[in-house]
Amino acid sequence: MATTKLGFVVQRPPYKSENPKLALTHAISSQSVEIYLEDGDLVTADIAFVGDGVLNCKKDQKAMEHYGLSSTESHIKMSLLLDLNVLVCKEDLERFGMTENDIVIDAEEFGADVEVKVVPYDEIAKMMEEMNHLLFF
Amino acid sequence: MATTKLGFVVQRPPYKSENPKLALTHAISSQSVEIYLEDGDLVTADIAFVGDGVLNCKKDQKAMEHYGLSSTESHIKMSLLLDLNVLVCKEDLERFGMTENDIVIDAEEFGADVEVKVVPYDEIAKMMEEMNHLLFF
Amino acid sequence: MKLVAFVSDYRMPVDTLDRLKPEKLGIILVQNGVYHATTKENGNPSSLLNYSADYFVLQEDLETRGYTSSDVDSKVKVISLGDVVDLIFNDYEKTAWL
Amino acid sequence: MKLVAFVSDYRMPVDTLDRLKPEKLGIILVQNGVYHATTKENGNPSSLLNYSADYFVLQEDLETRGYTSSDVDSKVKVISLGDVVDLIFNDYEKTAWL
Amino acid sequence: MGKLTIGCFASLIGSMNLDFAVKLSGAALEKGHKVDLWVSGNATMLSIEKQREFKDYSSLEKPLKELMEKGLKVTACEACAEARGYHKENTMEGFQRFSMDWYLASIFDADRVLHIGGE
Amino acid sequence: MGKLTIGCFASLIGSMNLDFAVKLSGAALEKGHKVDLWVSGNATMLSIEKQREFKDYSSLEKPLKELMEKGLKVTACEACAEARGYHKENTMEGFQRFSMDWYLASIFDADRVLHIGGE
Repeated sequence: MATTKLGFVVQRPPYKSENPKLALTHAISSQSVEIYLEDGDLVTADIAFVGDGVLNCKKDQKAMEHYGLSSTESHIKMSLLLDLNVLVCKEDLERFGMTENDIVIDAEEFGADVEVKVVPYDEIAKMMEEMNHLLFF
Repeated sequence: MATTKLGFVVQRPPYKSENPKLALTHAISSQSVEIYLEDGDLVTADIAFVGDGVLNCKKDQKAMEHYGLSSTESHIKMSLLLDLNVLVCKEDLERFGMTENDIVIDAEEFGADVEVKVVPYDEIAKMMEEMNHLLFF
Repeated sequence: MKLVAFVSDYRMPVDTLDRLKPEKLGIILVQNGVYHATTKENGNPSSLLNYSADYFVLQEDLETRGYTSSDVDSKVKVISLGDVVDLIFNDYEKTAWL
Repeated sequence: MKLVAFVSDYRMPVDTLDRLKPEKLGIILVQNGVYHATTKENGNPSSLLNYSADYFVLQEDLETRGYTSSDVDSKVKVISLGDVVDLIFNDYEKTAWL
Repeated sequence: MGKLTIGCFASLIGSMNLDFAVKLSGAALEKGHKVDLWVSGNATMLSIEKQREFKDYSSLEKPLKELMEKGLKVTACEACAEARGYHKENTMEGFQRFSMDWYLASIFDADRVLHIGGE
Repeated sequence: MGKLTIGCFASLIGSMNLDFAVKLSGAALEKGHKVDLWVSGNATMLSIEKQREFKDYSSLEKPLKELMEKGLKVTACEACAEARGYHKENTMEGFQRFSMDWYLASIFDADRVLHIGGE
């Protein structure tokens, strides 16, 4: 009965690199990892958007309409639906003049219970300390 | 009987991207383009290294020894062997504290007649004006 | 020469734009280049907008990233892919993808 | 935490190093990261060497780009791939590829 | 009406440079121009047949085939493809494979060239 | 001796991240560690058989097979591969294909993880 905690840190803006999307899909796969593990063993995934990475959280992305591609926004909503801990760096949002109104906060329409948390960088640093391993995207 | 002049401008350092090498291999292919053209028609390729691109010209690259990969240096020598016009931006070399002693200048060992020309950026700008098309790498 | 440059990154890995001095310069912001048109940092517009150039931004790349015409700096004209084709053929002679 | 960061680019597209404040920080320069150890601009060493960190550079990536140990800034220790493995396992707990 | 030659070096999935190149080709054909598309380096990935469509990944086989029917000529660098394990047998029908000089020959009589570097 | 899990997202040819990942795997095995290598995104290109060797392109089929004989476990993301047209039929022998949770499961009992982002 052990838990391995992973921190997914997204530093890059969306679309110009596949990385931010792969960060989210890999984090989401923590929900099905038990098939490989023994009973009671767990892998958890926390996600943090920092630096230009916070641009992934912008609302109203029309990637499906223009490129037939699921948006990073929709993957963030999926993460919420699966109860993942999603943090967004407050200082970076402010640097870009963005507020909670500009970004994805909830996925109510899918029945998600948890919300995106806009937090000071110190809390993201604390999360990183607590994790067993970090994955930077 | 027409000539189309192409300017290949290399802006990135070697190895972290395939682009600088592809710039040189594509420029070199100007030597065999006639098979597709009518008699007397020509495509010429001038190559300029600017910005971080001048780092491609560093001597003594050991890519073959360590990665089994032909070096950018060897492709520059091949370009000289084929009489291509190869320009290196003087100001950028100086910015990096590099001199002609640090970079590939000739390919005497292969019997090349032409040499790499270290020139002020103004001459590279003039070359770019004279070309029909530019390809940035 | 008349040159149109495509900017597809937000953090530019190259400084070529500082060197190019064509008689006429157009800058088309595509892909993550659109952030230069939409995003201020600490209140300041992107320094990429300081060149003496005509600026354009591709509407679908803007919308893909969650922005609309109303988010775009007034220096920058919102255009379609068809407009990009016309600019390439009618207004400029050479292109540069940076 | 004890964190070792890999830097593989010369122009860093991310500013994450400015934020990370681990109790112990190592920086391993690989691939085009080696230029931070070898290359001055206008006489100034790379600002990447200003962190309070232990610095390492991978010998084979240095040589691939035409440099030798004698070109390396005195702050930076030249190491092999085997040394990289030992640093990861023995000296640090977490890694970051930036 | 003119001729546009586009070159692209980026992967099928990742930077979305190929999505842009294919869409721009379509827009230029729509306006009556002739378009040649050259893919080299990682962009030779565009030439493989039977890419599976998922909403999470760029998928260009279908739009590309439609443009080829409208006259788009598209050619992959043969050496770049072979080095990656992309062979003639799994190349999409109608997708040409030549050496790099094909690109330069296409540029020879092009009115405009857009060379999309970067990966 | 410990276990190192390496993840890599970069193309076979281009950034040389995969060259680095494969070499580092070799160095860790040499020191007696256990190594799992996960490739996702464009790095699934590593899994294709019959890459042709040219001096101008990174070529990792041979060194990879040698490391697999020495115990390297290497797995590609199945969806990332399929989206690119890389199917089971042309996957290198011994190269596993699983969904992304395999990577997380490998990390579960790893002592160290090196996740190589970037493309």
